[in-house]
Amino acid sequence: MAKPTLAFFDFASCEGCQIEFTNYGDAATLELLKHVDVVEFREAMTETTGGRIDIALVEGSFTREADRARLQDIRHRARVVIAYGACACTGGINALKNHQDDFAEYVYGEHATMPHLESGTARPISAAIKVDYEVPGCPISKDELLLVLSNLLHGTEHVTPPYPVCVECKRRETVCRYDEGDHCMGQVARAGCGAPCPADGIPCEACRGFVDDANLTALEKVLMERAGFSQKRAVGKSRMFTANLRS
Amino acid sequence: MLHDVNINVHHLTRVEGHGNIVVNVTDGTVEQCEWQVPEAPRFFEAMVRGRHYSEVARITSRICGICAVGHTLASVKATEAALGIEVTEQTKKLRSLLKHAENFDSHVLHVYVLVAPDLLGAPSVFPLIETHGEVVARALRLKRLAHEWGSAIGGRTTHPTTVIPGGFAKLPTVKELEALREKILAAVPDLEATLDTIAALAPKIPAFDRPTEYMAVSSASEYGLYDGEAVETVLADGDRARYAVDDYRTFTNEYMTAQSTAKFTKNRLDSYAAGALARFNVNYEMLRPEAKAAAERLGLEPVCTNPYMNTVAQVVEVVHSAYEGLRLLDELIESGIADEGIVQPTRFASGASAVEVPRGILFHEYEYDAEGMCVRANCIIPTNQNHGNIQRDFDALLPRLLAEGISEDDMRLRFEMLVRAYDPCISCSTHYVDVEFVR
Amino acid sequence: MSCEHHGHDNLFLPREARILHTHRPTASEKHFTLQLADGAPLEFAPGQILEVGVMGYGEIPIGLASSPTRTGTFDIVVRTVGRVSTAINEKEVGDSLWIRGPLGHGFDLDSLKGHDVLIVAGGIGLCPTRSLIQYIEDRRDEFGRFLLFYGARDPLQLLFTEDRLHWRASGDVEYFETVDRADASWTGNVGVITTLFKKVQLLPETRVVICGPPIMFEFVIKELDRLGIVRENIFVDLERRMKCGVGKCGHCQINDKYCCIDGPVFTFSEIQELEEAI
Amino acid sequence: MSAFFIEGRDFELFVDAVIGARRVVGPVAKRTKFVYAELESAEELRLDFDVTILPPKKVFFPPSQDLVRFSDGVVGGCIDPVETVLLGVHFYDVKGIDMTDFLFRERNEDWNYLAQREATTIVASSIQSISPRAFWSSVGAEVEPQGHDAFLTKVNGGYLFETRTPKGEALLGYGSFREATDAEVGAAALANAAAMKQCPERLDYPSEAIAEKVRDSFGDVAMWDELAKDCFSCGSCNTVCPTCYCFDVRDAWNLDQASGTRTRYWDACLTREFATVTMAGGGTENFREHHSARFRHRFMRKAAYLNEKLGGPACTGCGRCSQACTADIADPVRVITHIMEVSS
Ligand SMILES: Cc1cc2nc3c(=O)[nH]c(=O)nc-3n(C[C@H](O)[C@H](O)[C@H](O)COP(=O)(O)OP(=O)(O)OC[C@H]3O[C@@H](n4cnc5c(N)ncnc54)[C@H](O)[C@@H]3O)c2cc1C
Ligand code: SF4
Ligand code: SF4
Ligand code: SF4
Repeated sequence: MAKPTLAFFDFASCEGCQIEFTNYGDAATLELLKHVDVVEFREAMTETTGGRIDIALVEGSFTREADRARLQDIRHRARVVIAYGACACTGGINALKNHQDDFAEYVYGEHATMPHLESGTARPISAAIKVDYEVPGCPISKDELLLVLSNLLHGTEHVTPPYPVCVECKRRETVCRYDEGDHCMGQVARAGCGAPCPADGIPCEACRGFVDDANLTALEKVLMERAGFSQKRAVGKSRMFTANLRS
Repeated sequence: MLHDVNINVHHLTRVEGHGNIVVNVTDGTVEQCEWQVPEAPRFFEAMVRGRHYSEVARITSRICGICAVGHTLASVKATEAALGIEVTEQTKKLRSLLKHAENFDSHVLHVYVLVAPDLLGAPSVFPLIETHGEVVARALRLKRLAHEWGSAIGGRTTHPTTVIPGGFAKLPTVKELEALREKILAAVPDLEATLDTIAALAPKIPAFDRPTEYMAVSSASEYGLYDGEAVETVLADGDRARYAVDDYRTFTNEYMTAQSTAKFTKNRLDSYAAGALARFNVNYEMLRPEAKAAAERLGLEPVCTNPYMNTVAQVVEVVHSAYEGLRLLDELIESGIADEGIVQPTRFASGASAVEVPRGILFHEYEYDAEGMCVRANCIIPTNQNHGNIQRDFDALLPRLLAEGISEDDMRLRFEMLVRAYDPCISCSTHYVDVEFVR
Repeated sequence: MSCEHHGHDNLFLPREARILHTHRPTASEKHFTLQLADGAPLEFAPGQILEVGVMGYGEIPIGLASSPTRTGTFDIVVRTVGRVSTAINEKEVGDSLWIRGPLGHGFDLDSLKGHDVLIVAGGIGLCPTRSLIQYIEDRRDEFGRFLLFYGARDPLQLLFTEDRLHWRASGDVEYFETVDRADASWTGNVGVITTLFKKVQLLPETRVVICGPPIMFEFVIKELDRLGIVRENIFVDLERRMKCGVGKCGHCQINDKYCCIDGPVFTFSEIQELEEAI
Repeated sequence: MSAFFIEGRDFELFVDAVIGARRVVGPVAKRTKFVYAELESAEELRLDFDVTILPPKKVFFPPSQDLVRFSDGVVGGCIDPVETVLLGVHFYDVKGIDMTDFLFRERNEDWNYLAQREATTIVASSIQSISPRAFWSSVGAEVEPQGHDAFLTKVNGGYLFETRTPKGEALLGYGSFREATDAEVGAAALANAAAMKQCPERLDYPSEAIAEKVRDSFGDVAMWDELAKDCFSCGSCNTVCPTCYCFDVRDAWNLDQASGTRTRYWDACLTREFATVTMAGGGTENFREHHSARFRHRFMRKAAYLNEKLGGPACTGCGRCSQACTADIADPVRVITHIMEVSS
């Protein structure tokens, strides 16, 4: 059986998720390449195929109508479309500006209305095309991406843990941020990353989005009572990577 | 000589971010010769407003996944300047060590994965697995080392976790540093082999000189990457000028023209270059002896005015970062790692910083209100600074290529290689918009 | 393998079972006839379950769908719903499945023997009860009257076509079937399963087995109450999320009962007080 | 068995000698807290710990544990115990281990747990510092700690080392122990009794009364909704608990895409999907849909369901859950006291 073909595409993003793909190390990368054929990866290769691809990995947010056609072309050509990274899955950090109305003026001043600056709301890829799988995270967990690919190779689906980051944080016995006088959003953030941030001494910023039924009311209460936030900061806190998931 | 040229490279490959090359020559008359950037704008400076100072670097790191370490360091340094935070020597050393990891990482990726295929006549690194298996395996080994190095200090390399205003959220242990030191030492043969490979390929690097102004962070004590008291520039004739970081607006001179919407920069000439070659030209004296020897071997001397040689300067910096990394590790292992806590703000005001990222100088500046919330931000990224210089190179290159009488395909490759040599990082699109040049 | 077995049974070590025969009764179900790869017989009681898995995909609880009286092989019927069931249903004759079990408590045969037995099966609930149906057929004289009610959403969802033909013709079982929604071809009873109660007279001592979707229980129990059948004589077969099947993982807990080892067959009197049961 | 004494400075030598011979796991500092970790030298050992983030059950029942490995049609188990000395376990955690010993043994013996458990020598230790949320002096007070091989108590000038089993005695050979004097034994008893008096929180109700009242409160939905209002369903309370032992099982392939493992992971009944099943046709049914139903289930298990099996609440009073719950609603003292006082 021919190896499945893999292609990388990017939209408004920092391209860090692609970079994570280069961080597997020699042995794992060479092993992985025994199982897939990378056929398009603009950042790393000149070859392209205008034709069918098995797996399209799409990074970045959908921010401009102009990108719709390119996305539709990818959808058309690919058997499986994977949105990977926070930008692609939820709009990610790009969506911070969705709560502002003067972002263009602020950066470009009087030139803000030039047509090529057109950048509406930052939206997930799924706002433009049907997405088969999402690999959240900013950046993605490269281990999780491997699991997703491995499952795809076996014709099945990786199951993203439905529980919050605290579960993984506790499993690895991290000192809770709240116990060091800090704050954290791990209680409402979707797990699957392995909780690296609290383990490195910084709060979870929910870059993978919220769990279903996230108790944001309780989060605001805990941020105020235990982390000493003002109400304004407590309410704004969960709008960093998850701005699109908030009102 | 070709009379009609029609080059249209849409979304140039093997660069970070999206750029187009458009060259049109009709009947010997140049109608268009442009380097365009259609990257989607992302508005980071607007987005950090209203965020707490502890979150700002976490947001601006997302400007660029390739120089995420640099953005984080520049951001944290600017925030510390604004908040009156003086970090400890240990913090500075660890951050330098992290900065070297990024430089090493990015340059290895650029040289092996993005540039080498051009020199080996391959469209990408993937076919090289078959034809040059050992070179690819070596590249991946060095890449893994860089990743492990950066992760040991920064938590991870894409959007590092541990770097926060005032110090480190998590410190490496001496044991981890010792292990890292072993790994870097073990990579010395791979570094030697890298020099062999590049020395063999160097003759394929196109000859093309166009003197410009070279700008880099400068330090009295080292080859300034993370640390540096000032910014210095050097011209082809060796003439130098020195500036204070806080005055960055006066020597980057972001400007807009009637026909152009991109924020350009210029200083003493109508454009300047930043990046590995600029650093090499400005800070040559501060290089490690091993790196100087590598430069000599690869035929690189200051002041080098061939922009294609930026790749060679990157290789020299890889060697420098490896040995400088070892030196820093030795010092840190010797002194031990102390849990010094996080230095707290002493005021809430504004401050600026300059840090070298693989592609050039990065300037960040912030202002905070009394609650520590960001009220104003400005970031000037290196690719923006190089943008004008790339265009001036294009302008000078086209007539020479036309005179050489090479084919359109070769001509396209030369333009592509020129852009790639700058290793532009277009995804750092804080200010980026489509660009049209005025001639 | 590098790791030792330690000389004790590993509760999680599955046994290989070869697929001898497959059949697709509906678009989403697959009926497998299996045999242990080492040739050993599988000893079990009607109503017991297996953990059935495909390595790399996982393991799921599945009821045994044949009677232990039919030796040598055993049957399961798997409905495609998610990750593991899909992987199982892609397997063909000659492939292997990995099984653990039998697990759990089956039907209390002692309590059924010598009495009239009514089985009420809805949808895929027919599979675990098929084990009991076959058992009663094979030991027919140990039981009194034997009635079987079977309901499906629509005619396309009806399982075990051959079995049903046989039951209709058989003198051993009084068989009634119904569909919630008929199609053009359907000439039989239409309506929810409780409509079948009108067709028969039942003694209050009748033993009743109910197996089907939770929603069905409530209505069937109402009918049985009306007939004066005591809850000690009503047996239900419950389904829960299940990971280990041996009373450890906690997923199948219904208040303080473990569905896997205290069940999956319970008397209704046992669980009616458990608020999480139905 | 009998009581021995070892001088403070000899104690370190003893620990180092055991480390030289076996894997030794003990409490060490991690940032501002403590964790059990494999010791490289006696210096790391922190017997003055108050409580560890995770209980010592992780030695026998790790957060993730391979159960089965497969490769090309070959399937094998992974039970692979390592001779271990678990040094420095507070008595409440010994009680926790007693409970998991029982639970992994009852009805179906799970050797994935028991094998490592049997290969481990447990040295309990006196409580030198007390966690602010502890209530071990009162909860299930009638249940004695069992499963330890020796008990170490810090007394003036050194440690009293009371052996409880031959496994515990076997450690004597690694250090310069001498028989303890009556005065030393008495001093140790005093130190241990004093710690009991300093325990900050108390749950002073008889186990049976707790079991009954908590079970009766099942139907008080309004009360449970109120108690669980701020619950995140984050499972931290489960995950840090010495007596929680639920798990999930998942398969994964190795990089070669042919071999792989079936692995169990700690699971938490407080999390949303714990009791969810997929229905035919793709819908799902959650048997404990609302977070208050899951919150209630935890207390039912701790205070009623398992209570009846274990002879006391499935709670050691370690206070880990109280500490771990960011919403601070998980504290058994507060919840059970509330039920005892308020619910009718
Ligand atoms: C006692 C018992 C007997 C059963 N008998 C049969 C049978 O004879 N035939 C049949 O087709 N099905 C039967 N089921 C249901 C079958 O186990 C589920 O359809 C199956 O677990 C779904 O797994 P999946 O991986 O395909 O679905 P997914 O939706 O991918 O499930 C993911 C995981 O969720 C859990 N899960 C989801 N749904 C269920 C469920 N209904 N029951 C238990 N765990 C679940 C499992 O742990 C599963 O691995 C029985 C279930 C139980 C408890
Ligand atoms: S640090 Fe964050 S993720 Fe970890 S347990 Fe605490 S709140 Fe949860
Ligand atoms: S319920 Fe809480 S206090 Fe009790 S044993 Fe578990 S974690 Fe400790
Ligand atoms: S009770 Fe507390 S620790 Fe437990 S799941 Fe709810 S919020 Fe998390």
